[in-house]
Amino acid sequence: MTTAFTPTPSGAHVRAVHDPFHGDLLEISMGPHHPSTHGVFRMMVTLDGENVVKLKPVFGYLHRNHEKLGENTSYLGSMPYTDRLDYFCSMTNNWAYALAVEKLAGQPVPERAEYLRVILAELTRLLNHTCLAGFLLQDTGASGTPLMYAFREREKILDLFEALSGSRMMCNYQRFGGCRIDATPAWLAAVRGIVDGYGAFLDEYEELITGNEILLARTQNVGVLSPALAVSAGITGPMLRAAGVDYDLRKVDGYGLYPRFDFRVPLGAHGDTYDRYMVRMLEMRESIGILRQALAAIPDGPIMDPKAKIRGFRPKPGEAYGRIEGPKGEIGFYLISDGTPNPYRYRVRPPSLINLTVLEDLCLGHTLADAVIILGSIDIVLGEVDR
Amino acid sequence: METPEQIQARLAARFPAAAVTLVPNPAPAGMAALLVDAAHARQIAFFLREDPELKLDYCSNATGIDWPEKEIVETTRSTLADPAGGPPRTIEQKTKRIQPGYLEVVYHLYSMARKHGPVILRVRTGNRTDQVTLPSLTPVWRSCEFQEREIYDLFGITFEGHPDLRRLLMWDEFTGHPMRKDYVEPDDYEWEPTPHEEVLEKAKRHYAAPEKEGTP
Amino acid sequence: MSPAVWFGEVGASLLAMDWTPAIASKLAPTVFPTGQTESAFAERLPLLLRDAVTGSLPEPWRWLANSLIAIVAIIVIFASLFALLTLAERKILGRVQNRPGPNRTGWGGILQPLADGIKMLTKEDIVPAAADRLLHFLAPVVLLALSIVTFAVIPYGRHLVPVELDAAVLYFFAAGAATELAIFMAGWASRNKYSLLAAMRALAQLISYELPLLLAFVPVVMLAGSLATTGIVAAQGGWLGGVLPHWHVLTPPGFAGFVIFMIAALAESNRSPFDLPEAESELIAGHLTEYSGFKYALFFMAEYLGMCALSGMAVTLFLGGWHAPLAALEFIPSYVWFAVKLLALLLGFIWIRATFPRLRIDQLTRLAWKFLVPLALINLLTGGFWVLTTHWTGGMLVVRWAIALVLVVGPFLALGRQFQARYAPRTYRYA
Amino acid sequence: MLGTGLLKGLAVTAKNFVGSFHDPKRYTTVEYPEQPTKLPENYRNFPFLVFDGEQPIDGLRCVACKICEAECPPQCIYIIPDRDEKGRPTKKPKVFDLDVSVCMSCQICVEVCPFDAIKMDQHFEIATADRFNGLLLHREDLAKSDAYYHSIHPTEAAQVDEILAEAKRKAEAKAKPAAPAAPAAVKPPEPPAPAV
Repeated sequence: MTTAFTPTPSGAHVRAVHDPFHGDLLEISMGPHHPSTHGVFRMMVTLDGENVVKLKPVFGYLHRNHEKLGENTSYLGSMPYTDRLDYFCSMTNNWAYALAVEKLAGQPVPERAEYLRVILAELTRLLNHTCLAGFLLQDTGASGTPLMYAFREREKILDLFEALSGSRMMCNYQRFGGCRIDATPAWLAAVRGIVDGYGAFLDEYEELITGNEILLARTQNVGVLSPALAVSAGITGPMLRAAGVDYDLRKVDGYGLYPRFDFRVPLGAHGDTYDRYMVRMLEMRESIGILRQALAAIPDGPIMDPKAKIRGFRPKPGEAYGRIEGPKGEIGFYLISDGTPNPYRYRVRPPSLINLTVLEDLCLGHTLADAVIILGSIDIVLGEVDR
Repeated sequence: METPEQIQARLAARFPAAAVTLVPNPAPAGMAALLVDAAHARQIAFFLREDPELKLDYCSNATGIDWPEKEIVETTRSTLADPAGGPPRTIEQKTKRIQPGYLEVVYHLYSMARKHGPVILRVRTGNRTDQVTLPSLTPVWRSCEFQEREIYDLFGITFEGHPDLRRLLMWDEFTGHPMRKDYVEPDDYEWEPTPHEEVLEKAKRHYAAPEKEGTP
Repeated sequence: MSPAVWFGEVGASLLAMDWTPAIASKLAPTVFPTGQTESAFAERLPLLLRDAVTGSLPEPWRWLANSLIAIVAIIVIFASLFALLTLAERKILGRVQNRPGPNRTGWGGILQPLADGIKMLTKEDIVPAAADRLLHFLAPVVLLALSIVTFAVIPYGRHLVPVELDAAVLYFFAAGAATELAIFMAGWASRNKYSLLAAMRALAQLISYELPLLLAFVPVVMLAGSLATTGIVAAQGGWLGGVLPHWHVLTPPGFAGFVIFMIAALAESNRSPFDLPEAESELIAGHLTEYSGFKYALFFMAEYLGMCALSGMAVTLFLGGWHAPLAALEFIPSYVWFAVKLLALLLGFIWIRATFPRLRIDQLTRLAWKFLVPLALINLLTGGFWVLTTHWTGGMLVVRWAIALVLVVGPFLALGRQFQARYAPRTYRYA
Repeated sequence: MLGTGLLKGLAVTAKNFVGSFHDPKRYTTVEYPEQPTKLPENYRNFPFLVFDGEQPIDGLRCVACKICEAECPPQCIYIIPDRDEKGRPTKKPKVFDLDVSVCMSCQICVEVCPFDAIKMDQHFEIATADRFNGLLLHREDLAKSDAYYHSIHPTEAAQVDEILAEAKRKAEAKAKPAAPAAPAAVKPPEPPAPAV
């Protein structure tokens, strides 16, 4: 028989709680209202001095049974709920869901809508990675400065989303077979302006922090994720690529129009926190390239398939699993239709939750302060983890 | 990548004792799933992971599905020749059949090494009440760890061999499995009645009624 | 060391000092040296004001009144500086982060410290049920008291030193080091696990950084030949050609000492990037987690006062104290120069806080023991060399500077290379 | 050399500090109540009901078909159709309540409405001290004129007008050969094409 992965290696590190020589272990509950757990996330941490010997995540403080809601809502009605999964990336959540439904119903999408989707997804990636860089630095203790710079840029992208879809974060923009509102030339020009200025922002940001010796010391060789564990644990997104595994759904699945664009996939070599941070920074630069190509090539045309139905949408019985490369990892939707207006089963594959599988493995042997930045580098949003 | 039929044939040859059937998927882009029996599920999973052709090293998605028992009304028509020599009569006979319910776990498997997929693996429980134990595939794919905990939590499927099978999203004292189709929401999720009027009213309705009827 | 024992020792040492003559002699109405510029009136103003108040008192009581006035003046001036500093810090942080900072209270936010103060005073004072009530109460009081006593020995201007001790520098660092013990008290007494971790971090930090802090100023003492702050300032008087002041920071060992001193001072005052006891993103607020209301305000005040005191000492030791940078600028009163230098250093503290992430506790101690302490020890050698070669002139002066610079920069580069071998920016490959 | 990264970072923050005084690109704060920003035309928050003419209630385009009530994902709309004294539906809502504390501004009601009767508002300063009744908007609160609609969504409103005019023309053309007095036979026009 082949080897099974050892489940959670915490047992090996834990010595007797009452050790006469070393003293007691300290068990602390980080969260659910700890400043750096990124929401209502809780970790039961056992510390030996400052070293983590055991760490058990506790979920569910934000649980609202999203999947049950999806089963009791029409296909269209679930779309605004997907915004609220990972509220940084509503556009990619929308796309993943729309993709799954389109797969289920065999619904084609017009070319302009596909272009718009790519543009919005890449803007979302910029938005998410920028915020993550800010949050990660905040977790390492920078007094808000990188975070504020990140939010300054994020605000510009959110304004774009607002101008297009009407809402900054809860965009609810994609539809089965296209998009809801067409982009005006003025909007596309605004996107071009933001994209052109983004490189300069990244340069400044990297100058501020990437070469900073304190950051190097804090993040390098901290939370090393081995490629084998990453693959087995289903880690996806930048975290997987930081571990050196080349798996980007934009290349592998080639969904949407991604095969048309020329971009590279940055890979880390160490799989530590610094790699996770840097891979995201490099991905942003690739995203800028994709955005430039998409903005140059976007054609005119309809944005909605004329046969697509808004009201009374009932796909034939069957099932489909649609997944895309979200900024946090592979976001997938698994839908089973029984021919009624509501899906029979509506499942979200949450990248944040599954990326947390290895949290304990990464944190063991590091200090409490490292646990905080490792959590920060995993990039979770509790709306998606708890659903 | 091999088609599900080819995989099924290979599995049947490799594990003669295992029951591997194909579950068709009528959706336009759908592909058939492999339904394997619980007893061999882990062996087959290991095989799929290690097989050099498939190398399905990545379990993207694991989820439960609840299929409650269904009453299926089948109509059979039989034509009877009239012994009196008249026109033959058609008799419609309706038979009610109870299709037993079961819980199902679906795994979407991909290969990161070979960049193909998916292969959809399904495992079913015996029923929805007492035979709800399935082998855990966490030893095969670590990504199932939280997902199987979630299934255990929301569907009530017990995974044998799971390293840390606790509720994931609901709190430990919670009873019931919310994602089951027949789950009835309690009046109030909090244990103590809150001062919120609506909740109190609901609670009153709920707790006073049995007394009136004299049932406990 | 338990707080009680420690108090005993410090108290004993303070009692053992011969106070009265020092104060009586040094604070008596002063005779100014002749040859003052025409601004002598402004220069003399603080002392004249003091004498106007205390002059009518009988001679035996005058020293007491003088000290009381000095105490009140220090508390008033530095408490208002604290208030302004909190506002300035928030404003500067805001501007660095491209936002306006507090601007709703008063004119452009000038009343924000007042509003904060009122809020702090009116908040409920919560003591955890399991806390040690006495220590929980004592910690902020002790911290603030210790922060204030350090101000006693700083020369704020010409003849403006509240207490002129012969071992003023030692007194300063003894009192300053004790503040960490107050933080330990706070963390221990709160009976909160986060606070306890903060307390442990505070102690680790104290032990690590006291050493480089003390070693850093030894070259200065060697150069000045005095442990008294007034003596050190006096040694920095004068200019080379009226332009180049004789400040210690402008000598190689003094510069190295200054940098080490400032790094250690950042750690001593628990400021970013060494704000580990208070690490917000890790320990919520560390030792402050269980404090609210007025006690919290006291902690806050003590932190800023500690920062001011350390900056004041840095000015005294390295930046020439109250001496003007150019001979031509001497007409500006000495205490103004001191204030300008002090504020510049405080701005540096804020600037650093606005930029850097935090270190980890093991890296913090490693930085102290493996980097700052060796550098400070080598700097002792440099200081010795510099003192021994004061008589070198002409071409030998170049040799003197070259050797000193090598002694300063060489070890820094060597140790830095060690760091860079471990941590360096990386290049990435693409799939 | 060790420390260059730190110095570079200090330079960047200094640049931003100075830049925030003169460079509007760096200083991005908008002080909201004093400096209102212009909302984009597509901005949406909560729905309102469009009425034609002068009478808010009589002129409502809403015919109480309850499609939006059914499609609303969080179920925040509650409609009772009005009936005349004989019990026939008058094609007007008697009750049209919208709970904005439940509404999630998804705009699905607007998309599914075949009559262009419900649209998204841009008025967002609706904080109230009464969290139950103050956030439950009734028919009277929701009714807003077509002119107001034109003022907040000019492009979209112009398109809607075209569609409505087209539908009216078709209906008239259809009604002429048939019985002239059959307004009930007006077929609902197709859902409007998504606005720009």
